[in-house]
Amino acid sequence: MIQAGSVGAPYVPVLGLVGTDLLKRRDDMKICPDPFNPEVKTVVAKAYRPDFAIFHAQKADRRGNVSAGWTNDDTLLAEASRHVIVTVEEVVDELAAAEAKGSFLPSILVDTVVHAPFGAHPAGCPDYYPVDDAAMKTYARQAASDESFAAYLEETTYSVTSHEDYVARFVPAEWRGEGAGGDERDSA
Amino acid sequence: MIQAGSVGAPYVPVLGLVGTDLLKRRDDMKICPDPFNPEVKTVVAKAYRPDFAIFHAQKADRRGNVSAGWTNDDTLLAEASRHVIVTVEEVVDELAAAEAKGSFLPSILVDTVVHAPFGAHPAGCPDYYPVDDAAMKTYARQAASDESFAAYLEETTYSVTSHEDYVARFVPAEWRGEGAGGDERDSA
Amino acid sequence: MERDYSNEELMAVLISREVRNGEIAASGALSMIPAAGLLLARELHAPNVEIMILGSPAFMPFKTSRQFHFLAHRGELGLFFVSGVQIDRQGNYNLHMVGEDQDHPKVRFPGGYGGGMLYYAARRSIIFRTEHSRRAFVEKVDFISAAGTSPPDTLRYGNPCKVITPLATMHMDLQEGLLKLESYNPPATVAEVVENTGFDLGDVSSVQAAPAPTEEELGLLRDAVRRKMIETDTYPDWARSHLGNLRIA
Amino acid sequence: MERDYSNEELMAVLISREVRNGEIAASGALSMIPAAGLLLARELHAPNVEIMILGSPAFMPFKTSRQFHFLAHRGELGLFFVSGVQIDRQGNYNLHMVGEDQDHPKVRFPGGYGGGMLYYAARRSIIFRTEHSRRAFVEKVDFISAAGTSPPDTLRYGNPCKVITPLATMHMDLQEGLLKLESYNPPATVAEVVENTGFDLGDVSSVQAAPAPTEEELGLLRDAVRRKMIETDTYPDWARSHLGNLRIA
Repeated sequence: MIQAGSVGAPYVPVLGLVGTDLLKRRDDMKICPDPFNPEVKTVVAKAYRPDFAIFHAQKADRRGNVSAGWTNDDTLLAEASRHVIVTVEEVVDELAAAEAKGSFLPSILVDTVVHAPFGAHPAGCPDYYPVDDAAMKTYARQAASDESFAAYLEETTYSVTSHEDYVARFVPAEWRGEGAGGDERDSA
Repeated sequence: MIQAGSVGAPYVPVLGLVGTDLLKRRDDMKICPDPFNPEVKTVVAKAYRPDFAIFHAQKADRRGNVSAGWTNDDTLLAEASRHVIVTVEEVVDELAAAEAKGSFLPSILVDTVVHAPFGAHPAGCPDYYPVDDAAMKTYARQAASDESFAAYLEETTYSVTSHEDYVARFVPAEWRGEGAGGDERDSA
Repeated sequence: MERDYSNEELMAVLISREVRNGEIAASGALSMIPAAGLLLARELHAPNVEIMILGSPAFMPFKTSRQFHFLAHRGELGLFFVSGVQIDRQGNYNLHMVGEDQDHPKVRFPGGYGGGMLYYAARRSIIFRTEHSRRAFVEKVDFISAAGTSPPDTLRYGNPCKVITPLATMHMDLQEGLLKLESYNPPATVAEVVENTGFDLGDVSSVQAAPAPTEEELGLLRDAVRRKMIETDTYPDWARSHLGNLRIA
Repeated sequence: MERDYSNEELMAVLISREVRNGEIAASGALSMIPAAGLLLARELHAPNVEIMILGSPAFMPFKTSRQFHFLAHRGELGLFFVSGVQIDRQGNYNLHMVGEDQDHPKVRFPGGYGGGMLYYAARRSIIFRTEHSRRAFVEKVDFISAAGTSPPDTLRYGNPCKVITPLATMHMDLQEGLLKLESYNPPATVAEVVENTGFDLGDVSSVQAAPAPTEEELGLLRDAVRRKMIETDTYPDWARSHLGNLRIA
């Protein structure tokens, strides 16, 4: 469980799951008595600590601090994961905790920042661009069968030669300003 | 343990405490095997859920939202406690999460707000007034023996007839502006 | 007898009547009808209900979803709303997969742990479903995503209390751990409800019709609630298309 | 032989030599000497040490102390510093109370769980103490606030590795679970260290003097580090009064 991983607990007791088919299929969750109150039982969930977390955010600075947009819980994921790679719309010189518009990920939690404008496409990136509804519909249509999904992957992923190539081919032309096309890597 | 209480876990495994005299004196902490890995043991700490938390903060609005200053962990305490009473320097009409300068306590976590300027005295309240060093020295000196501490309590607490009386008698005159003397109660 | 309100309006009204003043009540993802029901309750008998509508920042006091998650996990959430692809007689719901073989399901659904936790954490959960059919209400769900009741030694703060559909309301009998018919919504009949439910609804001989939505309820839903949802960007398109369109001019 | 540096300067230099490039290293409340040592290490051999100085916002990447707490709890903290009213041969420290009867202590101290957790969570802990006496270094602490070692079946990420005082450096022998003399700081002698330590320091026959602070170390400590501490409001008064005042003009 990612929350246990984020706080460094080897496992945590959680409500729910008792009596579900989900629990039967998970070996990282089991029913366990409360050590202080053995007649009460809960599920305990094993900590989950991913080797890598990769996610897209709005902004990073050259020291590796990241502003990850309003109200999201990427912080939890970044805390739990041993290594964190963040793709961002924009790299600025300095980003202070106070000025970060959303959740602030200090560089101590970040391993690598990749400047990848439109990196969330076809999903949206708040304050930068909306969801690309047309591209999402294409995805949903082609994901319906293994054959059409293979074709989708070939077109949008395997045949793509670079991030610039992806942006040029798939991001709506009217969205692309002078911000597109950069591809810098900075180590935090 | 307050952290367990804040997340609603009946108990949490924690590092440390094994082999200490502290552990011998606590019945809310015990050594317990990891259910997924029984050959590894940690202390598990029972959740602590205070009936009441009472603390002082900078600002509240009329709906009961509270801005509790930079970098503090009162949120944890407010989450864990069944009822939360906050004394504040200032009551404003509206306080949005985005404009709250420090940790923002939404009114859903707050039961009662008491307008009590200088409520932190003789401690300080960042952005309002510093620690009152002279008063702190008096406290430290009088706390040294039961007799002198009883006299201290009599003077600063039992003999005080109202918050205004306390402010008038103990808060340095040069700190008191037109902000002092209010005493409103608002239910969140 | 024709209804002059939509299924969605009816369900929002029925839901609003379940809300208690002063409790913390939350609706989850894609829960337009419960959101409308909560806002209606606040206009009527529950002015001090604390409303949280997940996905609508105007009705979300917390900055992060984990703060909401933990509030529920502490047992402070009074009322939550769930739906399900399948619901069975024991109040189990299924949001994972349909098909007889769990290893080779016919259809997969997103599932999700969060809603499952809330089913055990909220003091009361209301199941809502716009489709009242033998496909939705089954004797036994193909996959238990969350269980209606738990053994007495399980830490659990609450259970499902009601099921609300366009045809009827069921209530959970916690003694027996079974859903039972509580009322029906004319012009639907008890026979029609029984016919469209895939499990035994208990003794239905004395079940009464639910009071129809009142003019006050419908008026507030179609004016104050509709406007509030649009103003606060809370499912505004749904509010425009589902609330007030059957109003008699 | 006179020292032309203070005890605090000496200890900051000795501490700086223990810091590893690239690790996350933190100093706690009222830990001026470790803070200076960390900043000195960064000027010298550890340019990429991640420094956290609790209480100094300039050196605290997190908004809340619980984020720091959890980082340590996850086992990501490489180095931490603790002190103690008493330290014993097994690396136990006491921050709670002094006196033979725990129920009626002669003196109480603040204690605290946080530092105790960190003693088990940090990969390495350094004990620092400006007073090297039989009162501070005792055979057995009156109260174990945190234990130097734990049974092998205990989840623990690290242990104390060194004790640094104005007289000497001890290291923790994890095989035996005992502190042993590693080096002494002239003009102090081994005999003097033994005389002022309340427990057996092991075989001291081949113990060497620690290399004295170099001109480079002292120069950086007194200039760059001192200035940095003042500029960043990191124990500025301490830096003014303790760093560079013995400088030969």
